[in-house]
Amino acid sequence: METTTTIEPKQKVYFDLTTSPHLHSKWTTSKVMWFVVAALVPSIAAALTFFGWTQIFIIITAVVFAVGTEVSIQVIRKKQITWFDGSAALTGLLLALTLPPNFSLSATAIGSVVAIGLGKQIFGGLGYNIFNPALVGRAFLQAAFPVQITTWLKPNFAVDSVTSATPLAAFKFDKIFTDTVPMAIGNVGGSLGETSAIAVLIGGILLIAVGIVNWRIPLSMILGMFLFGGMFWLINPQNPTPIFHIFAGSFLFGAMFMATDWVTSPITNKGMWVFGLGISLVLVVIRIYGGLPEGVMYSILFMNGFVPLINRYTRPTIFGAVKEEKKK
Amino acid sequence: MKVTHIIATLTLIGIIAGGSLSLVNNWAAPKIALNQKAETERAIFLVHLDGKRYEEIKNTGFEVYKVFNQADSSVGYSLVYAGNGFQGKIKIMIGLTEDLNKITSIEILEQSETPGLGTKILEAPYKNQYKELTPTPSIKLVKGVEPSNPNEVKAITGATISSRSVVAIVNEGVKRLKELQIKGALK
Amino acid sequence: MDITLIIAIATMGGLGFIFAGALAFADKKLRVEENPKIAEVNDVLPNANCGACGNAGCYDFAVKVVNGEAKISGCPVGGQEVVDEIAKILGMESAQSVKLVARILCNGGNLEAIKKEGIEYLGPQSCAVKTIVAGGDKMCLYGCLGGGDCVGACQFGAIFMNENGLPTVVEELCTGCGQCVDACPRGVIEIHPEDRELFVFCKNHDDPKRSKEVCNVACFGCGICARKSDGSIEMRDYLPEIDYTKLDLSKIPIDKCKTGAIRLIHPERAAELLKEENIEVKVN
Amino acid sequence: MELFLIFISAALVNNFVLSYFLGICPFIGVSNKLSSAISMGMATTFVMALTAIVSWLLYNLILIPYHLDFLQIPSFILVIAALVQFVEMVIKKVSQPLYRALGIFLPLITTNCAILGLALLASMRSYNFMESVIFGVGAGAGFTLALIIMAGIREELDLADVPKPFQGAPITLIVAGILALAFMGFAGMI
Amino acid sequence: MEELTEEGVVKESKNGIATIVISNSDQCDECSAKLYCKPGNSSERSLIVKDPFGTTAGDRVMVSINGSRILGISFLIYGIPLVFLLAGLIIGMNIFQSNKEIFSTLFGVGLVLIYILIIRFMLKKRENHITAYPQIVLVNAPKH
Amino acid sequence: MKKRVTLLKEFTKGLWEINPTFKQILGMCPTLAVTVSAINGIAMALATTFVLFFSSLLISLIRKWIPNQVRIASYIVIIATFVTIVDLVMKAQFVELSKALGPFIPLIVVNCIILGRAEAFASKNNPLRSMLDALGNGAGFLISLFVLGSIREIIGSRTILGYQVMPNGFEPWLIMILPAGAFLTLGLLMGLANLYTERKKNLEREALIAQYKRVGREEITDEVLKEAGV
Amino acid sequence: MSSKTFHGGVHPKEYKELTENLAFEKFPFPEMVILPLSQHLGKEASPQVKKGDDVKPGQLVAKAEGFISAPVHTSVAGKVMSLGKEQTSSGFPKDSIVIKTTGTVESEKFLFPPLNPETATPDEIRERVALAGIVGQGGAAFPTSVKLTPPKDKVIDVVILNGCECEPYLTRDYRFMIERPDDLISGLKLIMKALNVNRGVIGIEDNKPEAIELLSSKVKFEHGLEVTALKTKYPQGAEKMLIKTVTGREVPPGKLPMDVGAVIQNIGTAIAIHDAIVKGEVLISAALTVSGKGIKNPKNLIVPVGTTIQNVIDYCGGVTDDAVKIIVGGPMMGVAQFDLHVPVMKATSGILVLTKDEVAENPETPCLRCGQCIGACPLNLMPTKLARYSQLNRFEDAEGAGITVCMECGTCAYTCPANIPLVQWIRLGKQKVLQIKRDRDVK
Repeated sequence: METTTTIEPKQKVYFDLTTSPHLHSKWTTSKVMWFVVAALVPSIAAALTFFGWTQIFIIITAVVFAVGTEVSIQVIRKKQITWFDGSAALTGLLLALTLPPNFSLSATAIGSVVAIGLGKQIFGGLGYNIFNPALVGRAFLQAAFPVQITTWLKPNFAVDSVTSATPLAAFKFDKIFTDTVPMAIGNVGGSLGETSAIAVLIGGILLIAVGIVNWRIPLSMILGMFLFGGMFWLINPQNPTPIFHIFAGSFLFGAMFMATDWVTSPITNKGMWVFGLGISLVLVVIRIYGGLPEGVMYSILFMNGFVPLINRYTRPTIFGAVKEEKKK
Repeated sequence: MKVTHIIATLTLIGIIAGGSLSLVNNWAAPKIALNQKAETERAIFLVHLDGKRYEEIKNTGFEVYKVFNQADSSVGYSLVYAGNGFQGKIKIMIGLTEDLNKITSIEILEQSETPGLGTKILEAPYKNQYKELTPTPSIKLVKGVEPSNPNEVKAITGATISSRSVVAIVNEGVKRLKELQIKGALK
Repeated sequence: MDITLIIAIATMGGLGFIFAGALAFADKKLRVEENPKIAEVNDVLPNANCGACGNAGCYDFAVKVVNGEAKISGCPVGGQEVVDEIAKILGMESAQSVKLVARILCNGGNLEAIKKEGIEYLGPQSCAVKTIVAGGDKMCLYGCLGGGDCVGACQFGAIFMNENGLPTVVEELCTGCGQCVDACPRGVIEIHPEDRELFVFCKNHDDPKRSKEVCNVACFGCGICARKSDGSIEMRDYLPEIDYTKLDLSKIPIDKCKTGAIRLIHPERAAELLKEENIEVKVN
Repeated sequence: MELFLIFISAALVNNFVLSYFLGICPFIGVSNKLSSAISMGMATTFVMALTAIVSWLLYNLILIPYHLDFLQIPSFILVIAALVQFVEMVIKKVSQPLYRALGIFLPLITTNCAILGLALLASMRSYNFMESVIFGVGAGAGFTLALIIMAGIREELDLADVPKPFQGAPITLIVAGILALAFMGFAGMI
Repeated sequence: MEELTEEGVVKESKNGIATIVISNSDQCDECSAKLYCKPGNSSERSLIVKDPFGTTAGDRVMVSINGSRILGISFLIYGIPLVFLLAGLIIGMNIFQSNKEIFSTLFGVGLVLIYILIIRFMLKKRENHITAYPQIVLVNAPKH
Repeated sequence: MKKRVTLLKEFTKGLWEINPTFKQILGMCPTLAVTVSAINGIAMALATTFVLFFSSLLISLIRKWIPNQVRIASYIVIIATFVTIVDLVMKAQFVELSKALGPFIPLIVVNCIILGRAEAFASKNNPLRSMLDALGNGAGFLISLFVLGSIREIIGSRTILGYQVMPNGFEPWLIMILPAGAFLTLGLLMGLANLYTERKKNLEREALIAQYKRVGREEITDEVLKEAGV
Repeated sequence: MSSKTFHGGVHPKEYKELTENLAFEKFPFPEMVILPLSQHLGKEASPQVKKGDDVKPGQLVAKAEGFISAPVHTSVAGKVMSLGKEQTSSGFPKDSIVIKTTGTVESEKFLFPPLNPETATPDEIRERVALAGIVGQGGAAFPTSVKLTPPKDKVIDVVILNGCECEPYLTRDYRFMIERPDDLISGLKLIMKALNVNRGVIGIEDNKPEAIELLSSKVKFEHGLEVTALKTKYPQGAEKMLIKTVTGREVPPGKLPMDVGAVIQNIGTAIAIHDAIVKGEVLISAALTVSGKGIKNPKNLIVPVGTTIQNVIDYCGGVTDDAVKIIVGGPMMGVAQFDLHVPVMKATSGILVLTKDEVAENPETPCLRCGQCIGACPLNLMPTKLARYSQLNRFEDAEGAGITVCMECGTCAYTCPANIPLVQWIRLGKQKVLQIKRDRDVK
């Protein structure tokens, strides 16, 4: 534009009209989502290493159907199509990583459709769902195909003593404890993503470091596990140790990727503590007294139901409001 | 006036209801009783295929029937025993031989297990394992491998708890019956 | 057998007796007199609790109607049918219910109203929000912003945005409840009885110079309509104001308005109306 | 221990609302106010405990001895209605304002299928006296729990962009379905 | 705790205390049973409320009740009696030998009644400055 | 809104317009509980219809004699009586069915449909209309229970009315016969029903709008062309 | 040097390097000025001139109306062209006086007789501040004389000079602190005298070490004066935040700083007070930062009030081709302009021309309930809830959630990864809630 020095009333302007603030932070929804997807890469790699590269088909199926469902519902509802923001792909990916290896592809597809359809879109789409969509899909599959989903595969580098049963199932039904080291590395039976605790931790710590995941939820879950798991262990040493609880099953995966889902976790800092501790308590009770060996999914879903209440009652006090009340 | 009207109306309705129900019941009660008896009988003879007649043994604390065959000689006992399953009570009719050392068969009377999963305890592959099973010292549940001993039962995949509950109930029932036998209450 | 019958009768009768006694006792203590007609009227009402009548709900309206505090034609949603029913219950002459309709009193759509030049508004497309960002993207500070808040507010789906970016009321669906009036931050929507035909389709109180600058179809405040109207139209702040009680359609030279800011809403209907009265009228 | 199991079973494992479908109507209609949910839950629990007591007495001391078990349904429902009426009267006697503030929940309870369901289930399962009382309290606790969760969720749903045809009862049912899935984790605890 | 609101019409108002007929309660919005849900078989639902405005009969008002008050009252009326009842039953079942059920029921109910009497006595004393009254917060409540 | 309607309408309105399940949202408990299979749904609906029909008829007959105060109490007793009759008859004649429906037959008493229709309709209308209304509502209930039951049975256990309809390769979704499945299916069905109603309403609305657009469009262009020159 | 802070807040990129080392330049006289009658909060001033009148710089053209108001003086010598509505940088037209410049000789400037700062009484100071038309330079433009006249029942014990300048880009206050430290301290002392307060604090963010050092050395021997280093964080310069960090007191919702015994003044205000008392000048020029990557030559300028921003931008070399946004004020709370023919006003602190990569407008997506805005809100509100409530027209709920407490600092919208225009919605909700409240009070 040529600059002029004369005053020209009603000079043509071509600028954006918005309200303050005029600056924005660098994060956007889609950046966040794709970043989480990236943080899952170690877990995917671990899954493919321990259960064979063919497991990639489960992941692909889940992601494709999740994105497909999202797009078709948005087309039907005549809403803006937002598959590229990565949230549907992330849901599909998370769902796939909670499934057992060699899970049937058709059932995976059903799970993806349910996760996006019933878990997310029916509440109005991204941001409005009450329950973690991937877990809704997983819980649906667990209820629909209970046998398939508890059929595990022996990991690739299994020594003879390792069975295909997950450490938790081995404990639940046969009272066999698995050592921590194989659980941490991932050389045990289990769902695709949960198998390697180290891979999960790498991704999780990355997310915490960049500030996508609020550290309070994983930390409170782990502390809660020490507290409640330890309590039950002290009462009866037959029960597993807190360490076993943390490394077995999908506890870490849930703590890093499932419970911390922005939409379905509390928005207040105090609430996050309540949420994390609640998950651990419910989880310990289910693992010890329940009929199922694993309960991370159920405990997170259960606490998801409480999130609105937690949010409501852990509302931060408005600046200066306390003092006013004290004065009265 | 108003008060009596109110009271009279409801009382009258109550009386009519009571009366008419009583009449319907007069018609239905025998049939219901018959149905129930047939039901019990069916279950008793299901676990003792050669049974023809049964006697209830009273004062045992649970239902025990002594079963007789065509020749009117005792073929064993049928007992009903209940316990906790995966989601609720499981009630089982257990058939035992006279010496209480062999199970003839079992029949699940009531259950509220997970449909399609826990309910496999109702199906032949699981149930038939109990035929000719030796409950001494007690029945054992095995997983993943075929049973090799006469007192072993294979668990249902994905429904370990339900399978285990049935085993526990049968074991407990047999144990109680044995105690009774020792006390001589079965005579 | 007979014993069971007698006991059964006695039990049920006894239970009934005790319970009825308790109820009767409670009734005596708790008695609240209520005009049975209220319940009847309430049944007739649409029970949408929309508040269009200006009462807290249908029951509230029923109470008021029975007590004579509200007109029996007060429910605009129910229409004539409901009015007749209420009249029957209350034993009154049925009144003519006049349907109320929302009127959008601005002509400045995308084609006519002048936009602020060269800018791009990037915020949410809602009139209410637009008003707080530099007063919206149109130059006129009084007219319709075209954000469609009224469309969203109408629970009967009676408003839609036409291609010119102006809301249009589907009269068949409109109940005159006034939700859109509340939603419009510019106040260009008004509720009028259906039979009013002449409206001023402009809200711009600016002086003539500025009015011309901001909109092609604004009322410039020339006052021709007021001068020719024998007092039923008066100018106030550069805008004509219509006194509907004095208005005589046959005497208004509507075609004199340069911008069409004051005009008939249904030219054909008005013409027909006047034809019945044997008056010739020129409709633009 | 048996009593405790009955309580857990009724409250969590076989939650009255989520797996027996009893008390669905108030569940669907519940407001988003936590305090009214708790209030209603407490009232229901109290009435449930009373119902469990009275229906047990009626069933085991009158109906069974006199072979009147066919009168179970009408007599139970009459007793429940009378009980609710009685509670209402007592509250009114205690304090008129309290009655006015809380009375609105009681008539609902009369026709709440959870109460009658409770009485019938308790007699069907031939619980003994204490067992049926605990069963009643557990059922009430489960009902309250479901109500509380739903009250919280409903507020969130009000802010959500739920597709219009699914607003109201349908989305509530779907949430209930997902909650039922979540409660399946407690299965096997009894 | 949150505030619960009800809308209604003033029936009568005296000395700062008014009786309100509830016309629209946000608690019953979605309930299918509201058709026949009226306390005490009357055909309207009414509340006694504090009236700092001095309203007159016929005014449309919005009434607000503090949620924690409601909770407190429910606890007073349902929660504590429930505990008493259960305690009575458990004690009864252990001390009585024959006809345990009837006697312990009577014992439990008796405990509750005693409690109720005490409550009543205490409330009577404070009837006039009882804090549990809902309060009118808005006259001519805006329509929804 | 109370209107004088034809007798036929009195019956047919219950099928869809005021369908107890989808429109009035009444009687959720049995709807969800018994629809594990289509046959159960049908049996439940028939039993309910029986009770609904007779209690409506009876209540309508004696509606003038019942004082207001004991209205609901009387209705409940009457309904309970009919339910007991159904229960007894079922236990005596249809043992299997009575076992399957279990505790849900007695719960018909507190099914809001019956009390709801009694209070909303039978207590205000003559016996003939009440009977038709009851039958209509019963039929509507039947339809919804059958639909729900069929869907759950087909997907949940591959069969309908006991006959296998899905191929063996189809792995049945166990969730459909669990409580969660009941909630989800009914929620979705109800949503779809609303969707249908809304579609219909929207089509009508769009037709109206189209009409307006035609008229409106001409009005605008004419004026704009003329006034643009001013 | 430990820096104090408060809960929440964000730290946007500062961009201050563009102008921080540029000394103030004086803007030559424009050809015409537009003087809105309402350049302050409160009642519009009433015009004292008519069309065609000749005026000289500093002459009163509109006098204050009522208590909360401020007079307007012309900044140039010239002829009154018109009185009428003119567009202003707030986005709405306001009644204004337009003056065509005829002479630029500064010696003709109208001046009050200078007062001795040592002997001036508090009343004299207040009166002079009122007559000089001084308004708060922080943005809200609250008439300073009102702030210096607290109600009798309020005990004020501290005056805080706001040297935070927490908005990115702006360097005006920084330049004042570097260039005129003595005048600034003199102004602060005058304020303390007017309020009869013994403690004066200058709060400066720790990203301006030179200013902290310079002022610290100046106040070292002054009794009751101190300089406090504050953590660099937006919105450190908001009144409530500043009081909290400096004194630890929290201003309750709906209350003013003076309720907790503090008065906050801007750096620019202190300088203006000094000028008014010591030199007898009236407030007719605005110091501002012209910055942003979209302007060719960023500058710190002293501009006659009423100059159009078009003139200012042209003086700075005009805008670059990739400029997309012109803002009057700071980037966090300023107003985007659609018309450059708007005047610089008394409280204008900056004109920013931003390019595409600076503003980074991203498409809006639904709220993810991540809680970032809640963590960042310095007032502990829940911005996402407030915005949603006002989106759904649930203003009663919004009121309950404390919407009226919000000061629209923009922290929430800055941090929102979903790019929801939270401030816009909250502002709407606030307006509606206040309106509802007013209606209610009327009844």
